[in-house]
Parts: sequence; structure tokens; C-alpha cells
Amino acid sequence: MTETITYRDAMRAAIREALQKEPRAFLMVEDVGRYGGCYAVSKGLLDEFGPERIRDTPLSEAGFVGAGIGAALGGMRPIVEVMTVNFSMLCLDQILNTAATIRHMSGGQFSVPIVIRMATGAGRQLAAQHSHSLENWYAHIPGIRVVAPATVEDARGMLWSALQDPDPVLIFEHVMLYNMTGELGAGAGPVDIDRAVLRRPGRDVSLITYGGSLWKAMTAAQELAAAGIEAEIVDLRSLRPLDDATIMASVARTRRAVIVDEGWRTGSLAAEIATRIMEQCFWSLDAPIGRVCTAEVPIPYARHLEEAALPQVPAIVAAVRSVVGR
Amino acid sequence: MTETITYRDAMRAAIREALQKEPRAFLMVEDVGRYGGCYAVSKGLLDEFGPERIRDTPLSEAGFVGAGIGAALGGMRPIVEVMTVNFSMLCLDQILNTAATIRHMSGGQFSVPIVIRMATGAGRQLAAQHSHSLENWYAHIPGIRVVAPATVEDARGMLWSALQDPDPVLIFEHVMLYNMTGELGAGAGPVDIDRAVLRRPGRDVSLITYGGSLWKAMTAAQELAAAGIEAEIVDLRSLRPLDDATIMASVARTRRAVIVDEGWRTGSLAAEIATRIMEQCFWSLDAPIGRVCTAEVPIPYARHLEEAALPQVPAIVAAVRSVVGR
Amino acid sequence: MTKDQAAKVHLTRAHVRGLYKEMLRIRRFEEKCAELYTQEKIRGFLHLYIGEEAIAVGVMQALQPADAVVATYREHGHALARGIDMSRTMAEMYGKQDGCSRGHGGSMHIFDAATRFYGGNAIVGGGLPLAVGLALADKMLGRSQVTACFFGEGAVAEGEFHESMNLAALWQLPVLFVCENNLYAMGTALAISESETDINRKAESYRMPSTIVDGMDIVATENAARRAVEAIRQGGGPAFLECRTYRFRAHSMFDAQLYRAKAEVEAWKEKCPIEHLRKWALDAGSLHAEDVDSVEAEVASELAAAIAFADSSPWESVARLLDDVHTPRQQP
Amino acid sequence: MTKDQAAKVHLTRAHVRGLYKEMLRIRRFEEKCAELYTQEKIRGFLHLYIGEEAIAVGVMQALQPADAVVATYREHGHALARGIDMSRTMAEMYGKQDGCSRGHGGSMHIFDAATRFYGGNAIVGGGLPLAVGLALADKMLGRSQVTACFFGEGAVAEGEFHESMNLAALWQLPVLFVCENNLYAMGTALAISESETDINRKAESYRMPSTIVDGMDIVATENAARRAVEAIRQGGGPAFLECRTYRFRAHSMFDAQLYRAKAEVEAWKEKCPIEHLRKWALDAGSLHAEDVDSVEAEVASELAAAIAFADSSPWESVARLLDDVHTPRQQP
Ligand SMILES: Cc1ncc(C[n+]2csc(CCOP(=O)(O)OP(=O)(O)O)c2C)c(N)n1
Ligand SMILES: Cc1ncc(C[n+]2csc(CCOP(=O)(O)OP(=O)(O)O)c2C)c(N)n1
Ligand SMILES: [Mg+2]
Ligand SMILES: [Mg+2]
Repeated sequence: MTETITYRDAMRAAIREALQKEPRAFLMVEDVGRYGGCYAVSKGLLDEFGPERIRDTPLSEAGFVGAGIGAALGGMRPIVEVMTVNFSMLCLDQILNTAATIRHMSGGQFSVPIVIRMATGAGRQLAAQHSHSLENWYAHIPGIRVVAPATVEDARGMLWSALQDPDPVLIFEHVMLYNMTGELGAGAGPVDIDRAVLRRPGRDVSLITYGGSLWKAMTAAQELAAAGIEAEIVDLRSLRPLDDATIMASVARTRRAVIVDEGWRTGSLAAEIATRIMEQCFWSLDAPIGRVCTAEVPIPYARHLEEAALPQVPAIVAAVRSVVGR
Repeated sequence: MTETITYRDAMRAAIREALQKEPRAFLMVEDVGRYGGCYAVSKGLLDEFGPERIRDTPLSEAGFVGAGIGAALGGMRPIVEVMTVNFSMLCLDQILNTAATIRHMSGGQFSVPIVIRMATGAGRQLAAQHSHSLENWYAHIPGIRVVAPATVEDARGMLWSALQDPDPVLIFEHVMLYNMTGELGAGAGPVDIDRAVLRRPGRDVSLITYGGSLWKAMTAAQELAAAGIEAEIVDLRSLRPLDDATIMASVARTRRAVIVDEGWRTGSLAAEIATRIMEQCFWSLDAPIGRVCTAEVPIPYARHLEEAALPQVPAIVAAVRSVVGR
Repeated sequence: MTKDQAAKVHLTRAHVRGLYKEMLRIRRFEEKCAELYTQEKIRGFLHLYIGEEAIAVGVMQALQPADAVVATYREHGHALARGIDMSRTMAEMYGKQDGCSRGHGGSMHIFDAATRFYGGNAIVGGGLPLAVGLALADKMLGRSQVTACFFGEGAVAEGEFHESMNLAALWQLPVLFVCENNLYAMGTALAISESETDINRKAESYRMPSTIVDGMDIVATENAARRAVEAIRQGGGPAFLECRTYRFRAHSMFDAQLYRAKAEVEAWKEKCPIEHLRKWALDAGSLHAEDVDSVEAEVASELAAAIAFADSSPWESVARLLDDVHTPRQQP
Repeated sequence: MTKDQAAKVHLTRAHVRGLYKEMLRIRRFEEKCAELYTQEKIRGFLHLYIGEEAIAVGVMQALQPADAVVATYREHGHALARGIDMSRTMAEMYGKQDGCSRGHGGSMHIFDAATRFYGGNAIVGGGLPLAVGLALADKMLGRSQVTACFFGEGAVAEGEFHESMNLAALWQLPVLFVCENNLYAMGTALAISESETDINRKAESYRMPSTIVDGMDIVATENAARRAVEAIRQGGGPAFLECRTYRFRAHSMFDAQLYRAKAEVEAWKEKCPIEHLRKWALDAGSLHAEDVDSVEAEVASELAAAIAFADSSPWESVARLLDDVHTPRQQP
């Protein structure tokens, strides 16, 4: 028995379950309650759980993310949202210098069991300040985990797993996925937040991606299949730590790789993955690794310019063909 | 005629010259004036230029960096310091979402001729919150330039070049360099902030690095030379944009590369450089590219732990030998 | 003539007509934008200023061409009142090449060098430090210019608000901070975001002079702004203006307005600044019935022209995608 | 008995001796640290609290074991006054394995789970949101605990101060904000960093009750802290304590103190909280000459033991470098 559900509703179901099963859990961010959440994810939850556990905050990202970290230290299991990654620079100090660091810096005395959710990515014509993909920055920080659910199963299952983790876990939800529907098994539960998964088998090239780009990669793979090129799709799911084993096993089979990543190209997560493949699979690579990333420009508002800046299916197809050589 | 000078004094001379030659230039940060600068770089300048141009600020990183950006838009040529990169998370929003972005976002109407200086790096036992190397994050941002002077010539010359640039330029000064002395030519002037330079010729391997790590690489190269391995040392100098031409020319000659970078390994600038080499020199590489980076841990206080976390000469030597295969 | 008299508005027929027209331009422009949004000619986020027009228009009266303006993502009103051409503003809403930001910015990022309009900032509180810096430049360069910085009451909870207030007051910079207190930040009522809901008191804690004004009353707003700007221009340091207002429409086009009662909205609509001015001025004889009609007609034709302009403007070439990331360096 | 009486300090001989001893422990510990720094046994940044001891000691009297403490990089005094073992604190200064943070933290990052001591934060203002969160947890979990949060007056200019003050007041959380106003932030005098130098008024602007206290007077400080903590514990919401004090030493070991006059420092040294208490208590008979001697002796031997402990403590194994980055997950 499966049900058809949107990513948004799957996320909401995950939050509801977390609040039901874990009395120490609460959700906070601006407009999470009375407004219903900036992407309507938390709609209805205020009525069910009340204003203490669905906590509207002032516009104070450093304040309330820091407060979430403190609450986690104090014994709660906060789920703090930062509306979107675009505002997370304002609380990055708290994430980097406290949440990620306090355990090691205190000699292992304190853990910070916080979950921080952020919407990420472009595609809605929200322009330069509202279209960032900075997962790579967070994936650089020791002491935290970073995950990116790309499917409704992962949207439904990752939150609970994240909440069980004793350390900070950041969940990046691509804005273009909220309206996406998918099938959810009746018993859908927690999912492994450590492992990448193959979303499509293929022998010719490993197409490695995550989050919102997964579906572009899937579409590209279909087009490529029509041309006789079989792409194996690796959905990273965990951006920190990276699941080297799954990545390398795929590349060892295909001997070729293309990485699709919505971050700006220079210093992208794609660079890290490419480097690891080069480090670990150099002798079995038949071609240089391809990257399909976002152009190095603040994302423009106009649709055609935004589209030109972001990774698109034709660019993925072209990159694969160039790597495969046909 | 050359003079022996410290990196600190070279930096101070550069600031003094900038303030003398450019009436719109001023320097601001906490404690830049009366205190003399947190690394004594600005000592004495208050007396010479007065409190308007050597402007002590409150502890308000977002406020005064944002004000610097505004002042640049208003026709000034601000040199804003952020004491150290460790505090720069507090003003990252202003750098990312305004300084780097406003030109493109406004359709090319506004330029932000600001220079932002930050001390960076570890090695002084300042522990987890005061030992960051986050140049890679800044090097990810379109719309800004990032440079890292590693020598007294560059400390002396880069500021003026940066100040001539119509867009934001970030200067990263490694804390371990301030006391270093070097020779400065009498006519030492502005230096090219676009180009990497070879600091040592060598045929066997390209050792690519920047900032504080340059000197560790130089020492390693000497040790390697004693063992008959000639490393060519590329000092990047500009971290954004990267000077691909110089890097690739070196790798094309040596066919092997090791990158030394004090950032945490995952998502380091080293990953970007390695990926570019792989993209552009794949067919001429004789071995996988090596990376010597910082261990993925908040930098510990105890000296032996800090040393173990950071890139050190023996690790560089070992990485080169592994890449060279002898 | 005392300073205070100098700052007083001369309510000539021409001036009142001008105020009325400026507000109506914004109102009609935005009503049209809402329509164009449903037609998908405008995309992204669209935040309407409807109900708050008296603030932008009132404050702009006090500014001179060399002054600077910093606003938020809810800035169409400020852009039009500041004098940015309606056609180029509309073209920007469309994302067209003739838009004032070449279509790169859209609704939230209207910029204009000619009128010193520095955006359009989609990070709440993000514009305040910028305003401080613009004013710092003016002060250091000895120019007697003022920077007007608009922001919502929601921004008052952000650290950047406080850092900026302190810097401006500490350095006695020529900034007019205009808080548009419309009682809500998205769905968050003021009492849910501030322990002290009397926003005015925040200014006090920086020793910054402040005034509370009825932001639905354009004459009061203009008066207060003139007085504040005059004092700032004389070297009196920054000032704070809390304008009490209300947004009649949803926060953006994605807002179901679950957080406020219809009756509350209706009650505030009774205070519409445009109708308020019209009734008052018609009664007082400072506006004639024919003015009301001719203004409506002028605005309608300006708007029609703006739409035609936006419709026919070309799209920026994709080949230019990266062109404005950096400023071309001058040849030495 | 009124609440106020309950909060009053009972100045028994034992209590006064205790206060005196706690302050002296900090003083002697830090004097030794300065020495050990020149011997290079302690490295990194070292910020001494000398002159300000009455604040940490006074406030800690008001706390119970289940309460929480958040401090800054100038926190040796708070750590010792909170009851962290001097030997383990000294070992941390050395970077040894038996240090309270296993040598990972050093002077700026003293942590102790047993006494709920949450650091040690080297980002100015960074600890305040944390304190708000600890208090939020207490409130949500129905525990009548208080979080005491110490910070310098320099932090008041940071946005995080304001966001934290507002959150605590808005949500009526059990936080005691203790501003250690020593007049300088590194080399920046208060008047150079705040347009309103009466820090107390910042609390008002959040509707938070506040008290100014002479931070050189431990009895006054203890009294004020007890009163505030009592009110907080009864559910009265957060409170603010501005303690006026002075640091006798340089900001850190790298500070030439160009920014303040020797005479000013000397004048403040006259107000030394330890000497002040000693004289006053000897006069009042609540401290006897033999107490003074025995306390000195006890502190000397505690300090000698701490140094011996630190000297002989082993270095953390390099093999453990990465061990504490993540918490081991529990087996399901
Ligand atoms: C730093 C930041 N946090 C959150 C948001 C999302 N957001 C956009 S507008 C808004 C409400 C702002 O309210 P207010 O300042 O009162 O201005 P108004 O919209 O009422 O004009 C929020 C929360 C944002 N843009 N920036
Ligand atoms: C965010 C941040 N900016 C700058 C610094 C550098 N810094 C360390 S202490 C200090 C002064 C702080 O003064 P205050 O808050 O008054 O505390 P005090 O040292 O006087 O106890 C500064 C500027 C820092 N640690 N963090
Ligand atoms: Mg509002
Ligand atoms: Mg101080």
C-alpha cells in the first residue's frame, strides 16, 4: 500500500511524527506557526501542538538559532528552521563556532542534538539574494552532518533519523521539490542518513548528484538512454560525510563520472567529489570527470537568465556525452 | 638597494601609502586606532591620519563592514579590516548579499570599491574559534576578488593594487607571517593581483600553495631536493580568480601536483585546484594529485594537537614522495 | 522664518495634487502588478505596498536629488516616489532589458544610480548598514546630503538594525531611519516579535531623536519628514521616524493571511491614505473634483505606457549573462 | 520574611571568609598564570580577570548547582568561582589531558558539564544566544533553573546582544544577563563604542528589569545578584545586571595599553575588590586577621597543588585527535 504525497506534505508528516514521538522536540523559526511556514510546510501544526512547540520567532536568525543550540545543550531536541539558506549567513557563526565546535572544544563533554532545516536552491525567479545553494559551505564544517532529501521517502524519513543523531544535523530542502509528488510506502519510516543510493543503474557513466538536481539528472539519463548511453545515478543524500564507498563503487564500474551540483562551480561540492574520485579511482578513470554547476554569477531574476545560469538537462547530457566520448 | 622588513611593517607601509595617495581611503575596524591594531599593523597610524581615517569601531562586524560597503558606494575607498576571518561570519551576509552582488543585481549600475583585510590561519594556539582558514568560502563567491600575500613584497604591494580595483577585494593575511622578515626592493610598488608566481623552479612535481603554507612548502622543497626531487612551487597569490594558466603550465611540465592548503580537507580550495588540474591536464597527469590539508577537526589548543591538525613539512614531503613514487 | 516654519508644508493646490498623484501612481501601478502576476508576466516574489503609500511619498518630499535612498523588497512605492521612471520600473518587474536593473533584479531589487536609489534589499535589515555607510561617505566628503533608509518594524529584531542605529548615532551621521510599522512581519504581529512594542523607544536607547507619525496621513508624514531631514541636514545627526501604517494586501502573493482578522484589515482600509487625502483636500478646497479626475487619467495613461514599454522591451541577451559580475578595470 | 530579606546576604564570618577566599583564589591563580605565560607553559591568548573578581564571585553566590553559566574568553574567574577544580582548570591552561576540556580549549574555552559551565566563548556576544536557549530549555522542561550569562560592555554593540535580550524578554526566560562594564573593549573606551553609554538603558528598551551595581563591591554585587536571581526563579522573566568595574591588567598578553592613562589604572586599583573587602570586614570584625592569613595559605597550597597537577598531567594522545568531533551514536 503506497500513498501519493507531495514532498511538502511528507516533510510535514515527518515533523508531526517527530513532535508526537519526541516530547522534547519543538519547531521554531519566523512565521512557522500563525503564518503556516514560508513554504507552507508547517501549516496546521500550530493548532495541533500549540505555540510553545510551534514557536514563532522574531527576525533574529543568530538569536534563535543560537537559542536552539542552547536549548539542545539544555536537554531539548530543537528543530530550527532558517526559512532559507539565504538568511543563514546571519547565524553561520553560531553554527560554525558553537554547534559544530563545542563538543570537541569542550573535550567531548557536550553534544548538540539540534536539527536545522533550510530551504535551498534557485528556480523560482527570486533573484540574487534568494537563490543561493551553499550546501558546500556547510559540508566543509567538521562536527556537523549535512543531508539533502531529494525524494518524498527521504523527506518523510530523514528528519527522524536526524533527530536521533546526537550531533547537529542540517537538512537542505530544495525549493523546487516542495510541490513534487511521489509514492510513499505505508510503512515508510526513518531512512539511513549516512548512505548514498543508486537511483538508476547504468554501466557507462556515474552521474552523481543530490537534492533538486537529482530530477534533472534523471531526465538527462532518460535522454541519454535513448542515445544508448546508460548513466548510473548516485544520489548522495548525505553531503557530510560523503559516502565514498558508494561513489567509488559506482565509478569503479563505470570508469567515468559527471557531477551535477547547483552550487557555483568554483569551490563547489562537485569539486570535492571530483577530487575524491581522482584520489581514489585515478587509475580506473577513462576520462576526466565532468562538472555541471551553476554559472559564476549572482542568480538573475529574468527567467531566461536564471535558466541559463543553472544546471539544465541539455548541459548534463552534453557533459555526459563529452565524458563518454559519443 | 633593498631593506629588510617584517610582513607587518610592509603591510603598515602599504596602508600608509594608500592613505597618503588616495584621499578617499580610510581604515576601519575595532581597535585599529587607539589600540594600534590587534596585530599591531596599524600602530602609529592614528597619530598620522587622525580618528576619521583611522576609525575605531564598536564591536559590530555586520554594521561596520556594511557601512564600508555603503561608503564605497558613496564614493569613498574604504579599507575595512575584520580583525580575523574568525569574526567574518558575522558580516558574511553583507559581503555575499551586497558587496559581491549589487553590481550584477543592479544591472551594472553600482560598483563597490572596498578592500577588506582579514588575518587568517592557525598556529598560535588560539584554539577552535580563533584558528579558521575560510578563504575557500570567499573564493566561492562571484563578484569579489580574493588575494593572499605570502611575501613581504606582496604584503607591501597588493593593497594598492586592490584599492585600484573597482570591485571588492578581500586580502587574507596569515597570522604566522606578521613577524616574518624579508627583503624589499627600494622601488617596491604595486603587484599584479591576478597572477600566480613560481617561487621555485622544479621539474618533478608542482607544489601549489598560498599564504602561510608557502613557507612550509619551501622548506619541504629543500628537503626533497636533498633527496633528488625537484619541486616547482606555485604561489597562487590570487585565490579568486585562480590563475589557471600558470597552474596548468607548471603541471604540464611536471605532470604531477600536490596542493598544500590550511583549510579543512573536505571542500577545501585544494579540491577546486585539483579538480581544475584534472579537468585541464587529465591526459598529461602521471599520478593522482596529492592534497595536504588540515585535519577535519576544530583546531585544538594544545600545541602538539594543533600541530597534528595542520599541514606540516613532513606531511608535504610524504605527499610529494607518494605522488612522485620515490 | 524659523526652521520649523521652513519645514512646514505649503499646502498649495499644486502640492496637494502632486501628493495625491504620487500616491495614486503607486496604488494603480501595484494593482496592475498584482494582475500581471496572475498573468505570469511578473514572477518571483511580489510584495505590495498598497495602504502604505503616504510614507514613501511623504518622506520623498523632504529629499533633494543628491540625497540617497535605501529600501526593502517592498520598494516599488519608494522607487516611483523617488522618481524612477514608471516604464523602466515596470520593465524591471517583467525582467526585461530596459528595466532599471536590466531585468537582473526584479521586484525586490530596483536600483537607480541617477536618483541614488540603492535598492531593493531582500535580506531583512540588510539595507541599514548600507545607509550608514552612504551617510558616512557624505559626512567624510563634506556633502550636506541625507540618506533615507526605509525598513519594516520586523527588522527591528535583527542585530543589524541595532548595530546600524548605534553607528549612526555614535558617528552623528546624516541618516533618516524610517520604520514602516505596519504591525506585521509576514504573519508575525509586533507583540510576538518585540518585548517592547513601542518601537520608538529603541531610538531613545541610542540617544537618537525620534518621532511617531500617523503613516496614513501624508501631510503629517511629510511634515515630520521635513522637520527631521532639515535637522539632519543642519548637522544634527541621525533621526528616527516611526510611521504607523498597515498593509492592505497579503505579505506577498503566497500568503493566505491566516494570522489576521478580516475585520482588522477592513478597519484599516477605512484609513486609506489616498481616500483620506482626497476627502480632506476636497473639503478644504485644496483639491478640486477635476483634479481627481485628471490625476486618475494621467496615471492611467502613464501606466498604460509603462505596460506597453515593458511588453515591447527586449530580453537581455543570454550572452551577457556574466558581463556585470565585475566592473571593467580602467586601462592605466 | 519578605523576598527582599531572603535575598539579603548574611554576612557571617564564614560567609565573608568564603567570599574573600574565592576572590583571592582567582587573583592568585591569574597572577600565576601571567607568570606561567612568560614561561611559555601557557600559550595562546590569556585574558586576565584581575580587578573584576567581585562580579563572578558575587553572582555565583546567588546560583544553585543546577543553574547554568555562560561566560566569555575572560572566564577563569567564573570557572573557579563556579566550583571547577583549580587543578583541572590549570591543566586546561597548560593544554593537558586532565584539563577540564582535555586541553582542547585552553584559557578561552573552559567547560565543565558537572557544574553546567558552558564556556568560554571567544566570539564576543556569541554566548548570549546560547544562554537564551539554555533558559528556554529550562522553561520548557518546567525546571526552576536560572542561566547566568556574563559578557563585557563591548558586546552590547553586537547584534547578537540585542537579539538575545529581545528573545529572553519576549519569552520571559530565566536568564540573568551580567554585563561586566570595565569601560574598555580591548582599547576602545565605552564612549567610542556606544552612543548611549548608560548601558542600563539598553535593558529598559526591552522592558527588562535592570540594576546598576558597583562591581568592585562584592557585598553589593552579591546582594543585587541574589535579588535578581530570586525574582527570575519566581518566574519574573530575565533580568539585567550592569556591574561597573575595571580590569587592572592589559586586555591580553599582547596589549601595550596605549589607550588609557596609567593614572586612571592606578586610581581604579585603589578600589581593588579584595582589599576593599578585607579592610571593610576586618574593621567590621566579620573577618579576623588570622582568617586573612589562613586564606592566603590555603589558596597558596591549592595553587601549588594545581600547578603540580598540571605539570604532571600527560598530554592527550595525538591518536585521539579526531575522537571528540562527533558523539558516538548509541546502538539501537
Ligand atoms: C534576514 C531575513 N530573514 C527572513 C526573511 C523572510 N522575510 C521576508 S519579509 C519578512 C517580514 C519582514 O517584515 P517587516 O520588516 O515588518 O516588513 P514588511 O514586510 O512588513 O514591510 C520576512 C520574515 C528575510 N527576507 N530576511
Ligand atoms: C565578534 C568578535 N569581534 C572581535 C573580537 C576581538 N575581541 C576580543 S575581546 C574584544 C573586546 C571585548 O570587550 P568587552 O566585551 O568589553 O569584554 P572585556 O574584554 O572588556 O571583558 C575584542 C574586540 C572577538 N573576539 N569577537
Ligand atoms: Mg511589517
Ligand atoms: Mg570591557
